[in-house]
Amino acid sequence: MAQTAEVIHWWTSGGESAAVKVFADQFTKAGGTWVDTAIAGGPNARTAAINRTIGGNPPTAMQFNTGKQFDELVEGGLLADVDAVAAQQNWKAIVPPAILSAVTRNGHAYAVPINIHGQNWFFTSNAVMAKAGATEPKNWDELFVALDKIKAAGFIPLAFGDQKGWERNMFNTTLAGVAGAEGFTAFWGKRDPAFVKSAEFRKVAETYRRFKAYVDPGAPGRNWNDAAAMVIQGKAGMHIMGDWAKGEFTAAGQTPGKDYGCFVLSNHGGGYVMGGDVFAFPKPKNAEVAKAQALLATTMMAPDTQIAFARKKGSIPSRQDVDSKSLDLCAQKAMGFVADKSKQIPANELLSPPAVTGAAEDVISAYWNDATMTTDAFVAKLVTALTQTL
Amino acid sequence: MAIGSRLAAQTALIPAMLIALVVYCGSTGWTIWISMTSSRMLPNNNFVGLRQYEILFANERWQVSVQNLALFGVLFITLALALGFFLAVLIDQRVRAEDLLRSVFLYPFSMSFIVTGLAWRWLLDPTLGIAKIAHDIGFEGVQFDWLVRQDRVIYTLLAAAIWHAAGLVMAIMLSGLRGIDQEIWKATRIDGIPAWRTYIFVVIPMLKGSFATATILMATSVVRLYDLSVAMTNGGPGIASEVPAKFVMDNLFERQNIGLATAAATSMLITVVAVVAPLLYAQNRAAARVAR
Amino acid sequence: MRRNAKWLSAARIGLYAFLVISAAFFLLPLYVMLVTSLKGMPEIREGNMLSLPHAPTVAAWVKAWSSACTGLSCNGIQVGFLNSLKILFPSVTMSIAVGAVTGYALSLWRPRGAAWLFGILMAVAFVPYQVFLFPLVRMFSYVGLNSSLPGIIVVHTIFGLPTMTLIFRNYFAGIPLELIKAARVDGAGFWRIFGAIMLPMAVPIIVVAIILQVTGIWNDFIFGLVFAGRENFPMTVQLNNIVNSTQGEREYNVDMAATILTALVPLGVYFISGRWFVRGIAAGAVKG
Amino acid sequence: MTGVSVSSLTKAYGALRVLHDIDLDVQPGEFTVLLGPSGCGKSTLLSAIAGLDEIDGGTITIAGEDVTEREPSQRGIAMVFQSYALYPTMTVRGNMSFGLRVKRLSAAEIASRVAWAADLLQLTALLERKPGQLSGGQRQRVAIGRALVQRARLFLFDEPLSNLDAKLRTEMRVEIKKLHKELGMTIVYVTHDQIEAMTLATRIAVMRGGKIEQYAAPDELYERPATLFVAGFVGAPAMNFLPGIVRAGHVEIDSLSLPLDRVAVAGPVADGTKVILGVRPEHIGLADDGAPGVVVEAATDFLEPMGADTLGWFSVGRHRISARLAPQRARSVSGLVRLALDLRHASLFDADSECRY
Repeated sequence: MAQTAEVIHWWTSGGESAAVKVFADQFTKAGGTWVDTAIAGGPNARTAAINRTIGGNPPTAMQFNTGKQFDELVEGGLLADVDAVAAQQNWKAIVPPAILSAVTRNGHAYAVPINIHGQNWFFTSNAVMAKAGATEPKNWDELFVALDKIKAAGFIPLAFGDQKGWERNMFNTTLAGVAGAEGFTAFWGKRDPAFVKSAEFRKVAETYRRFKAYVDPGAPGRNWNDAAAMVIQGKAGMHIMGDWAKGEFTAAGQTPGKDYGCFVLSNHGGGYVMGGDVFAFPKPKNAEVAKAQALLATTMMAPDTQIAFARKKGSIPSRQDVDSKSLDLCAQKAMGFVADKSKQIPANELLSPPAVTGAAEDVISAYWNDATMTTDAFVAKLVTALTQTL
Repeated sequence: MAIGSRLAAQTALIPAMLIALVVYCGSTGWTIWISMTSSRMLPNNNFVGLRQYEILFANERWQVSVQNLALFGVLFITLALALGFFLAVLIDQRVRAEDLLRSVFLYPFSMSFIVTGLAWRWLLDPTLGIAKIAHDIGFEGVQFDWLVRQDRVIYTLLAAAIWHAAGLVMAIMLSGLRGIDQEIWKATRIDGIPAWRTYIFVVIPMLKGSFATATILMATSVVRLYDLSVAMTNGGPGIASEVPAKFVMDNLFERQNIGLATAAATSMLITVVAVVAPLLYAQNRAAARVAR
Repeated sequence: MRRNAKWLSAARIGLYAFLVISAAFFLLPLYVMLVTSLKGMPEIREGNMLSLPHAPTVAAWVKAWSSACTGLSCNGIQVGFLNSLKILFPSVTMSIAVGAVTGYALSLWRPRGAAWLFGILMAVAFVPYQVFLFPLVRMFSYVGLNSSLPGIIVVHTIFGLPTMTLIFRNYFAGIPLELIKAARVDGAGFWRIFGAIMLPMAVPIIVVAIILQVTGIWNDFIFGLVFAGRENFPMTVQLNNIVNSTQGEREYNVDMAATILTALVPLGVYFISGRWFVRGIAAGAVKG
Repeated sequence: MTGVSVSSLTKAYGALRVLHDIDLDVQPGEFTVLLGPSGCGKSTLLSAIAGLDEIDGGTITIAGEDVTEREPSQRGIAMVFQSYALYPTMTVRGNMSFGLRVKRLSAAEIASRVAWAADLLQLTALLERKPGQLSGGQRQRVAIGRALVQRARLFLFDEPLSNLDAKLRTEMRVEIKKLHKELGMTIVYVTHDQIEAMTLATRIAVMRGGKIEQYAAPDELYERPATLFVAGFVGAPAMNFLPGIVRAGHVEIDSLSLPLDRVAVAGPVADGTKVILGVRPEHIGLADDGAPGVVVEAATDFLEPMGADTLGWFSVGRHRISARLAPQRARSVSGLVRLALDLRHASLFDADSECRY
């Protein structure tokens, strides 16, 4: 009797589907039956999965972003732990601590961290950079020099899909780059009013706003992939996005290093903002389901699955003990960041619950879009947003 | 009244009563309770009094949402009524291809905004849409960037919303116009009253019921306004086109903050009841007077 | 209305000009969707959304219908089409049936609690559905209705109730009370009067109800997602999967084709029955 | 053949009492008309008899059976409504047979009853039409047909003719009267039209403010109205009322003094009683032409020719009275005239109780 696993996830696009197919195929090979429930849009998929779990009809496994999205499911006793698999595969040794702790509550692992996404990548069009006479910047001052050159050459300096989530991502990129890991965790993790009021943070805010001058008027509401396409087509010079954007470049037949560049920019060395995806397992109703869950977890974390998945998805494996030679140039860079604890920063999903992230996001968005909002006002509103959520 | 039929009438109401009491009232009660707890993703019973409401009303996005809804609601209902009525009047002038025109005006109502939002966003996009076409055919000076301007974006939602609803208003008005006694027209012609005056001073008062229906239908869609904002602007730029229902939805699901979400929902509910209840009461009084 | 011939011609031209411009405004989004769906992706990237396709192709339509991927299954939105139909027919029937009976009972009989019930229904008509979503999930789990076809049918009935009751109540309120009295003297009871006399008279408003419910239920996404269960996901869930992928490439021609395909049913209903809609909607109107 | 009797019937809408303790006894085969101005409770009384309105007290008996608690359809009644209340989606045949189908009569029985009624009412050619395709008079006949096929014990008519034009109304009146004569059924008929009441009824119940003021045959009602209200409501043109005071066997009306012994009163009337003297226009004539009665002086105000006769309006002191005159004679009437009031036909009412002496 094959073990059947219904998996809810939000990977519906071409590249994503190819990635999830890796899981499905490996699971089938291991003797299971994969039942696919794909629902586009993270919130949609999570809503459906959480509602079903609460409603007593849970899927076998459900996707979350690495971080705090499933905190309360754990508190509510609705999730099964995966300690057995973690122990057997010795996650402690092979998964970066930040990622491991993001799936661990009270000493138990409650989700399978299947991959790591870098969120603060800069992607550049080599052609545009060359035409503008710009080089890959080494720090944030050089960045604006490069952007100015691109602008002067008549290109759109920064391709931006101006939606709330990406505004926050650009803010996070600035925060990580300008204030470093310490500032980033002070902001999202401790939510420390003193830091938000500090001169250092004001510099972050003002730097963030500088980007506005390099964005074209069509940005608001644009989808991020259309923004990436502007770099691919040589209309724009740079794009700030997570490593999943590589999928767009690959789909357009471009190779990293040759056609486009990728770098992470921090004034504090490394500064790689790490998030990712996990699968959590609702408490099984019977032993059959429990077995399927164990098999699913084991399969997802198997070394060859990890590599194959990461290649399709554009992420890197969460296991550090796999052979990463087959990954692309950007992923190789990423593996370097992840290997060095001093170069990584946990993504804000790992540090703050969605309620806080959302409240702060509104303020960040307002600051970006409202040129009349002073930095003082921004700071004041941020303090409220970060500290006032019950 | 006959016992048997009275019993049957009472029985017939059981499903509706059940739905009203269990689902509507039950959910509402639950919502109000949760709004006074610190619930985030899952409901808890950690009572916090009116803290969520304090946070809610201090929240800039909520304030903007409410303002947007008020401005949008008033303009939307007024303009859609005006355009719908005007279209109905024009179509009522024995035009050719009446069936076709009516269908053209009505079809948007059959489409959801999730479906048409993208097309609207493209049309209004300052670098792709109407603005680009104007530039391409030589009108370089044309600036049409309302979609990306914080102070104008709400009007682009308005345009799409009117596009969606004006046909329905037209249909309601048209059927109202068709129901008007032809002798009224004869009378006004004998009195030498110009047509436009007749419409304003005679016809519109006669179509009171049609206007009321259209207004109620649109008012319900205003309060529920969600899809349009999500599909066209996702509340942006910034928080300039946020609406209350979207605030509730975002906090309910994406933000896992149901305490705040239910506080917002309760605020909306109280507002609605505060407006609807007196109207219903007045209507009931009027009905009772007519009854005998 | 017939007017004097003198000013007729100039006014007529203005009238038609306004109607034609309005029609263009109303058709514009549909036109954009249509031409985009017939273009290839390279042509779409060129960015003139109003231009006719250079080399029209229905490839996007074929893909949207039969091979676009939503997750691991690459069967297009055709699967959802059948699911949507499966949800549509019983949901429309149930919601109209309950609404009609409730409206009938409220308008022509005076059962206990009628005023309260009507007040609650009116208020609920203004409340965003989303508010009820979460508690409903919990309630449904108690009675085992989650993730099932009956579950989604009940949900559509619940949320169709206010509007359906309102229009039927208004319609039946316009029917002379003497008709009911005559039927009672004839010996007909509550249900017989409803079936033999009221329903046949209610055809215009039933058409309106059908149009409203078909549109609403067919376009529903969130209820289908939460309550229908994965075997019964309606077409809109798959449309969302195709159109709203957050990460990864987007094929706008396929998006648009899928969108139009999904909209065909309600569009068809409107184009076919628009005339009756106009006739019936007045009957459900609030009496001024 | 059957009668209906109503006793101590009361009905209220909230605090508003619309029927006060009504007693009414209709004999089998009788054509009773409930007559009164709008709002007098006559339709409510009919509804109560039909069982369409709940009552708050009292009993209703039809053919000796107490039907107070019964459904309308269990009372053995048929009813014709003011708006005809035809089922618009059914054909004429469907309308007439609906009640029979509800009662599960055999198809043959239904067909034969419908054919009989259609023949009686000349509806045979229209049986397959819908009400929308019929004229007002035809619809009225269908409504009556629908009642007839019930073979009911009691027929109730609720202002059945008020939606017809004058000519049709007269025609239908004749037809209903004919039907009653031929079929001999018991009828309770509501109208506010006193001519309809006078021509159709075997007995008329005049209602006012939820009470029956008088229940009597038309002649009796006309000649000996029991109350001031009945006197004023029945008869067109209306009865003349002259308020006065009784003194020494005379009714003193301003400067006039009319002998009381000429007036038919049941008993003695005490001196000083405030009364109202009622005289119908046809009982006032021109004394110079030899009309009988007490003579008074009057000034001619104006004349209203009505075809068969002319109504003359005169001032007597502060009061205006009307007299029915022969048209030829009326033409020469002007200025001061001498009117003869035939007090033998006059009625005397108490001014306070408004009751007849």
